[in-house]
Amino acid sequence: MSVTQLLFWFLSVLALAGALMVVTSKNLIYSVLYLIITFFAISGHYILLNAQFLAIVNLIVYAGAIMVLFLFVIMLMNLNSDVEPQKKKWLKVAGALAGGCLFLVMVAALKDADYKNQVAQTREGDIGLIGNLGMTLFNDYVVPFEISSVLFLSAMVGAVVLGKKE
Amino acid sequence: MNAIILSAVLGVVMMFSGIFLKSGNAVRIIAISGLIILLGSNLAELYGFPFFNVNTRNMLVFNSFALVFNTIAFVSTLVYFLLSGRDIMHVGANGSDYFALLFFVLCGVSIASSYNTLLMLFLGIEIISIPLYILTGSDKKNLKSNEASLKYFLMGAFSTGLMLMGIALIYGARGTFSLEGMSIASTPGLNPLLIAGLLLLIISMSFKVSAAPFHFWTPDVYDGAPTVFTSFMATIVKVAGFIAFLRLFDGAYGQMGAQWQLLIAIITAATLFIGNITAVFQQSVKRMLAYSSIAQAGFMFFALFGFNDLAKEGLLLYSAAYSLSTIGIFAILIKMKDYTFEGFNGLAKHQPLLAGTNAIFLLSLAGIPLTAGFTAKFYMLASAIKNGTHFWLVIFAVFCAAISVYYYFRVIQAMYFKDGEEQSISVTSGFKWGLVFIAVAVVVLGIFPQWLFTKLYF
Amino acid sequence: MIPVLLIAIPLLSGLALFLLKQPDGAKNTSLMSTVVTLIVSLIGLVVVKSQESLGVNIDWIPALNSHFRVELDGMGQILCLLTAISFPLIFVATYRNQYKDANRFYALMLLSQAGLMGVFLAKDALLFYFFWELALIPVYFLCSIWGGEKRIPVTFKFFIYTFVGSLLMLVAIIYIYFQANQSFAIESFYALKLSSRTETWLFWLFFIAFAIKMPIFPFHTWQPDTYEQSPTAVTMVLSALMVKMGVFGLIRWVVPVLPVGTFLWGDTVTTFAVIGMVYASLIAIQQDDLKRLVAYSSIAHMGLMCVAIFATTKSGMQGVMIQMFNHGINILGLWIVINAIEQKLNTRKMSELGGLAQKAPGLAILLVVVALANIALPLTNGFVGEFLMFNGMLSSTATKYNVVFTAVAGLSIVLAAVYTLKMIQRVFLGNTNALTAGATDISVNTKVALLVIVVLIFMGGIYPKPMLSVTNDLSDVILSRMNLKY
Amino acid sequence: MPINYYIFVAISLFCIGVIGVLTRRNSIIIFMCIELMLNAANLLLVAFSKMHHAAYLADRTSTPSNGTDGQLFVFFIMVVAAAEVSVGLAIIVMLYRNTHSVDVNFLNRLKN
Amino acid sequence: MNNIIQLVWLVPLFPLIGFLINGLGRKNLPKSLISIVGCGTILASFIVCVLIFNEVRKGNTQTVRLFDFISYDKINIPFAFLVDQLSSLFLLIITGVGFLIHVYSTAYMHDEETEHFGRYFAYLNLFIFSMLLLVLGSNYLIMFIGWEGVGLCSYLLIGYWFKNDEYNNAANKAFIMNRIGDLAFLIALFWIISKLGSLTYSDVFIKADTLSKADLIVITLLLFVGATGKSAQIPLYTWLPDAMAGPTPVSALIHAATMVTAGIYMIARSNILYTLAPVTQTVIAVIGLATAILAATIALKQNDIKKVLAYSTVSQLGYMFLGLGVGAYTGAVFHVMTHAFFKALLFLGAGSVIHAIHNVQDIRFMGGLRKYMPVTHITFLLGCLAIAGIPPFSGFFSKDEILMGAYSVNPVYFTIGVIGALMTAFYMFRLYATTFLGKFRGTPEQEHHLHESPAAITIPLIVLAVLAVVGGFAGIPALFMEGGHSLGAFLAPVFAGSEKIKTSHHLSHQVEWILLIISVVVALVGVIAAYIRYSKKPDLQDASGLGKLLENKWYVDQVYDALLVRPSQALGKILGTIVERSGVDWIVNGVGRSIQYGSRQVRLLQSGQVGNYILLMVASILIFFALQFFFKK
Repeated sequence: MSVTQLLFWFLSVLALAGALMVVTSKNLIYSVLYLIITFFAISGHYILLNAQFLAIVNLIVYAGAIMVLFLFVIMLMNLNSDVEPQKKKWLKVAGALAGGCLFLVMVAALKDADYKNQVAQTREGDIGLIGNLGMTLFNDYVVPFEISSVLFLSAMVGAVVLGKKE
Repeated sequence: MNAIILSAVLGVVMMFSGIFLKSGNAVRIIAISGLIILLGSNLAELYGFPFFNVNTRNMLVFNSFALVFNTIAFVSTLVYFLLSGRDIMHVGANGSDYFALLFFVLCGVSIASSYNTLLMLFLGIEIISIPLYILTGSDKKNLKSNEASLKYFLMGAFSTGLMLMGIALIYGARGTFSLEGMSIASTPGLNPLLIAGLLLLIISMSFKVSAAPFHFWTPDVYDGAPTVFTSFMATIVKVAGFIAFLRLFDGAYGQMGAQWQLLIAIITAATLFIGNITAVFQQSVKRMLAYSSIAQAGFMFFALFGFNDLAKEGLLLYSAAYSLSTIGIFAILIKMKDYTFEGFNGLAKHQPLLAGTNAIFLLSLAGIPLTAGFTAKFYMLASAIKNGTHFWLVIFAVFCAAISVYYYFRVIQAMYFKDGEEQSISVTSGFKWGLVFIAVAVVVLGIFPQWLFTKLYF
Repeated sequence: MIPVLLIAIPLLSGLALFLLKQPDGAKNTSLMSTVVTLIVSLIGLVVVKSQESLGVNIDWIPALNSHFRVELDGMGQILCLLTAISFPLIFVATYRNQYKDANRFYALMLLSQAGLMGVFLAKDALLFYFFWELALIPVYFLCSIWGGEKRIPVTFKFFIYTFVGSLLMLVAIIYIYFQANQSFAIESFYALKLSSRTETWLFWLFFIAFAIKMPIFPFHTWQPDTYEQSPTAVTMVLSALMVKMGVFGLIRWVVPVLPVGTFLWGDTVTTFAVIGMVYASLIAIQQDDLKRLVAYSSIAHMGLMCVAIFATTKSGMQGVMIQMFNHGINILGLWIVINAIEQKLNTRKMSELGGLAQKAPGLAILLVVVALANIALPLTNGFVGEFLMFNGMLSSTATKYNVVFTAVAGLSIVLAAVYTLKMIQRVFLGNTNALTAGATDISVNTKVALLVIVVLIFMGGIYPKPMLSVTNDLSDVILSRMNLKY
Repeated sequence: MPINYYIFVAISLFCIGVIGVLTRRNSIIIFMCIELMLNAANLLLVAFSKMHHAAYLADRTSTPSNGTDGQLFVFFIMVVAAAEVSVGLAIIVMLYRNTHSVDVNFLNRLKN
Repeated sequence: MNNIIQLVWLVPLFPLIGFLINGLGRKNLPKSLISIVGCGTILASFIVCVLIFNEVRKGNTQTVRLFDFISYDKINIPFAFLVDQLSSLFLLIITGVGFLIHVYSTAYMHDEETEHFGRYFAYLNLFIFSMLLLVLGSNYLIMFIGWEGVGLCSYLLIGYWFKNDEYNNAANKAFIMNRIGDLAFLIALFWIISKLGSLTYSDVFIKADTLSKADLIVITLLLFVGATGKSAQIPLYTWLPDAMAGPTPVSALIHAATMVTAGIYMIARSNILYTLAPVTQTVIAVIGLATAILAATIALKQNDIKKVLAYSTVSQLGYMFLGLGVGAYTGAVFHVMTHAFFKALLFLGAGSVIHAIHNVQDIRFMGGLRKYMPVTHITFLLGCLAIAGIPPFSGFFSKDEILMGAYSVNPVYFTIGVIGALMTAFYMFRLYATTFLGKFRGTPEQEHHLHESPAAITIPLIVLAVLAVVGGFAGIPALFMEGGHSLGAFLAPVFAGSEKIKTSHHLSHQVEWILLIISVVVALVGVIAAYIRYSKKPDLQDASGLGKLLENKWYVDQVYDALLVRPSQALGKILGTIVERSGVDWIVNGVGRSIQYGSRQVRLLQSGQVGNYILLMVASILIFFALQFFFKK
């Protein structure tokens, strides 16, 4: 087992375990923290795939900004861990069952994809480097890039509209 | 491109107008004039005068279909502004911001009508959705509005997740996001990645157009949102969703239509069934209209089911017919004190013009001949029949259309055949003229539907 | 040009009346308008002979290859004439009736006239469908606004019922449209050759629409309630004209378009129609409300027309065409009488009436004539139609059971006599009671309307030749399609 | 690494997210689970991007792009996610102000 | 006037004009004018008829075509009149007897209000018009027009006193029973059209032998059913006694002399068809005979003067059908003629009596009228003798001819016929004796008012009495005088076709003599028995046993009521309330209800909880995945 494989397995287990903990943990703060762990693991995957730019952005945007925002809101609301009322048992079971079935169905559907033998390049390939991505982004993808500004504008206006005290 | 850029710019303008202008009327007038400019520029592009020359790297394609649809959407919005502009200002303190958000939505609509890659589809849908989450919750003190907003947001985000998973799988199968690249003709053989991806994409798009069984958000959100914004959401936005859906089919599903036909047929039938049958029991006209919008979505789904030239023309006609009528009904509904059916009692006696135009709109939604609603439904049925498979669906749709008469006519019955107390409804003459204009448009499109398509074939 | 005028005059005057603020002049204006329409239709029937003036064909929706095509042919002539005659008669006979918002009332009446004219004139399937609905909507409003106590649910049922039917018809029309190379023209419909399976289900889609309209047992239950609840003027339109739309539709759009379906399912349909005739007649005997009685009698009569159509014989076909006119006239007469009674005495219950012949002998005599025409006594118009239809039934080669059908349908002739005589007896004969003792004879306008009807009854009964010659060619055309296939 | 592994991991993450959405009532946690679903898609996209890149390097005509677009798409997803989070949290905060609850089932006025 | 026959349209035209004048002017014209118009038009017709009859006697028969009535495809049914021996004979009877009865009516109906007086004459004229159409028509359709027309007039006249609901019921019954027959008649016409393509007599009769046996039997039987309705035969006879609700002259004209004989006319007219269908002939003979006997038995026990005459009419009509059934067409027509004379006479006499004692019709309250009403008494007696078949009165000749014919086919017919004749003589003289002999049994006040009727009543009585006495000499059998049967000779061309086909064996003179004597003796026995039994002491007590059965007309009305009327009414009620309301309509409304119910259930899916919504969505996704991946081949 090579280092790459080792890392892959480690990061995968870490991400999945973190994700599971997000779902199962009772405490809201713990959930956030587990989610951050998951994001770190995913960033690790990105690095493994030699997508450094995305790895960094993932850390900054997700683990940094977004999760901090979450924490911030949670703190602001001063939510206690045991405030959350539990769903009815059968609904939980049904939910888990449905999710599990979805997993099984998707795996069953995709298991005989003819890309079986394809390999995702790890530790090499320079497309994930910042220079490369930057060139493409500001050449070919400049229109979507600009348009995404509209998205931010509307999000900003929206946050103001909703947040402003009247 | 004119429409996308201008609407974004106008959104920004509206944002600032709220700072510099204190009078709500002035803001409204700016919004209306801005929209007229937007409409004009879009028409200019339709007639071959694009103002901006941007190389979109084939991510956006502005064909006449998209531009005609944009025109329909903008005209509908213009009518909407004219009729309900004041009411938009009355929702909360941030009148100008609402207008800004509406313009951003229009930007998203223009993207959704002309995208050529899944990336632009995704961006367009999100640009439409995010302002709508906010508009739904804009009546901040109203718990219903809050609830609607949260529900919309959570489910919308969930469906975004589905869509992204779908796009990722499609990308895995095809290595590109562009619609041409997805077309099955370029590489033979279907692989499960692609099918799973397309399936997830269909599901998330069905969610956006509130097709059953992914419609659950619709009644609650439409009911809870401030009525003016419900009007906008239920019409222009929903129709834009269908246009986007149709483009997706055009690019990605076209060559393998048969593969999806059964699925689409099931969704169509379910949508028609749920929408129509649940609307029957509603007590509130607003909620009834929410279900009716699901039912109408069922009919619009025929465009995807039929998927031929008739379907495309028909969808345009349907968008115009449905949007105009629904905007009209909502504009009148906003003026009512009581949203239940009883609230409409005796309206014909006290406000004959409102009742008359409302009746025309309802007849149009019910698909009675001489109104645009009929020609639209005609095109839909025709495209499905031309398609030639799953004939049961057509018969089923016909019965559902008959059910729809039940709840639409309940309003007409209340207005015309029942007596009610006089309500103090104050409407300006401009409002009345607006209604008359829509009514005339609905009738004219009902008799001469081809006027809408002349631009498609130039 | 004539057909366009026939549609445009009522349409435009109807719309104009809507815009009228005062309801004062509405009555006279609409009467004028219908008289002009009548004159135009008479000109079309008698004076104009050139085909150009009797037909108009212009593009309507080019994208769908649909044309605004209206033509006066034999059956169209007859039914347009009926429509043109009926409306002035209705307006004259109900001249004394007072309606709130009279201008709207008359406007809607005129719009329904325009719709009916269109139905009878259209030679383009899509246009036909348009007018089909256009005729329905005003009537729905008329019944629901000016109707009786239970008007809203009753007329709503009527509306939805007919709407379901017409949507099914629309599906069939669209299907045939694609089969006929994307053409709505009646000739391309007639030129079609379809498999018998296809024709079967198309036949039922069409037939249900028309059966609901006529109505044929067991699709008839909307009718008595609707007739009962509608204002009588509207009931007149409904029963004299609108039910004819169903018969008309069968003859024009089903029998020649789907000859194989017609042939295959003729027996089934006829069985239902024949059952319905006896069934409706038996129920009619038990009715106390005059409107319901006439409603059931109408069901029986329409059943006979349906049977005669599916006999697909020359005699039956011509009989139906003539009988459409005659039945319209006769039932109009019955309604005018009922309206006169209701206006005078405020009741339609036979049990509350009696002895009117002493107080209103004029009305009694006119009613007797109309009633006798309704039960097809010779020398009245009803006889000619029924004679031809029964003759067609018995000589039909389309069915093996022609004798059985004729015999059972014949029962309804006897039963018709039973309920008609019962009506005459309960209303006009016997002694007066407290209510009828104060009655007076009918007013001049009612008398004039009834006299016109009586004259038409005898004209049609004694000298039917003009009508027969008008319908001759068309029935040949329709039947020639039947012969093509088997 | 074989692409199957990535597909498996991404689907697992995705489904865990779905399960979270289905089993929890706290709107913030539901929202976080949705983020989990987005990240699953991101991971998959990056993996596919590298897969296509590998194929591109092996044979430049076999695939329409060199894989850059996949990674850029991830970038845009993050952009959208950030915007969505800001709006979403604003909604949740607004709700909390009015009801002092973040329970999705707390508000149940809109039904039937 | 080179050809009077071409003017035959005048014959029905006059009564029609009379109808229009009297009908429209009934409120404004004085009674005298109404009477003049009413009688005058008929007289005018009669005169034309006499002229035409003269022409026809010269052997001149013609078809007069007026206009096309119904023509479609290749079938043409013109409105045309056929003037031949048979129709001209009937024309004479109708207008002649009709005229007398009109005259009679002017006096009989004099107490009516002017308006109703006018109405009466209008109806009567309309009847004559219809009856003339019936006999004049050159095809079955015109005959049918008259056929239904006389039914209508009969209905109108039975219900003439429309304030009385019992009379109205009688009128309805008459019309509806006639309609049943008419329906059969009509179907027969359709059958003829579909087989022969024409309804014109000449065409039909020429092509008659091309018809198959079955077709012939069906057509003739259906026509005969039509005849049973109009001519009151089993099973459709019960309306006729009830029809006595009408004014007595009406009974005389319509329900004795003319309308009820339409069936005989029709069958005589279509004699070729019947001769070709011996099965039908047997049926007719049996039914005719049965009716004759049944009605005669009922007549034995009736106490209403008009009812007795009505049943006697039914019985006599039965004899006529017997004659038709055995092929004695001339005899049947002969009997029609004589019957028209004596039965009209009897009815008018009865009317005179009723008129005199102010609308009492029960013979138990009469008696001894001989003293008060000599003319009526004598004429009535002559009528009774005629109907009883006492030679040399007219009834003897005609009835005898029928019985001879019956014997020649089947002696059983004869035997039963003679028994019927016995009963006829008996009940007629029972009637005569109770009415005119003995003592008056009514109230003294009535007795005080008793008087002979005015001239307008007695003159028609006298004329008819003369005819009833001498009418029979038109058909003296060959037994008495070779070539004495001038009527037979006159009608011979009409029945020539049948005579050729018929294989009848002539009776020898001895047999004829014996039969003749038998029937005369039997009639005399009946007369004498009745005289002895009733001249002194009429039976006033209620009948019992068989008598009660007869008095109640064998309970036939009740049986019909229980078997047909009530079930159909009950069926109508069930259909109207149960099947219609809770059956068909319930299903229709049920669709609506189930949609509403579905709406109430389906909307519960919309639980308002995001978790449930997403769960449902995920479940749908699962289903779609399964559908797309695993359930497709």
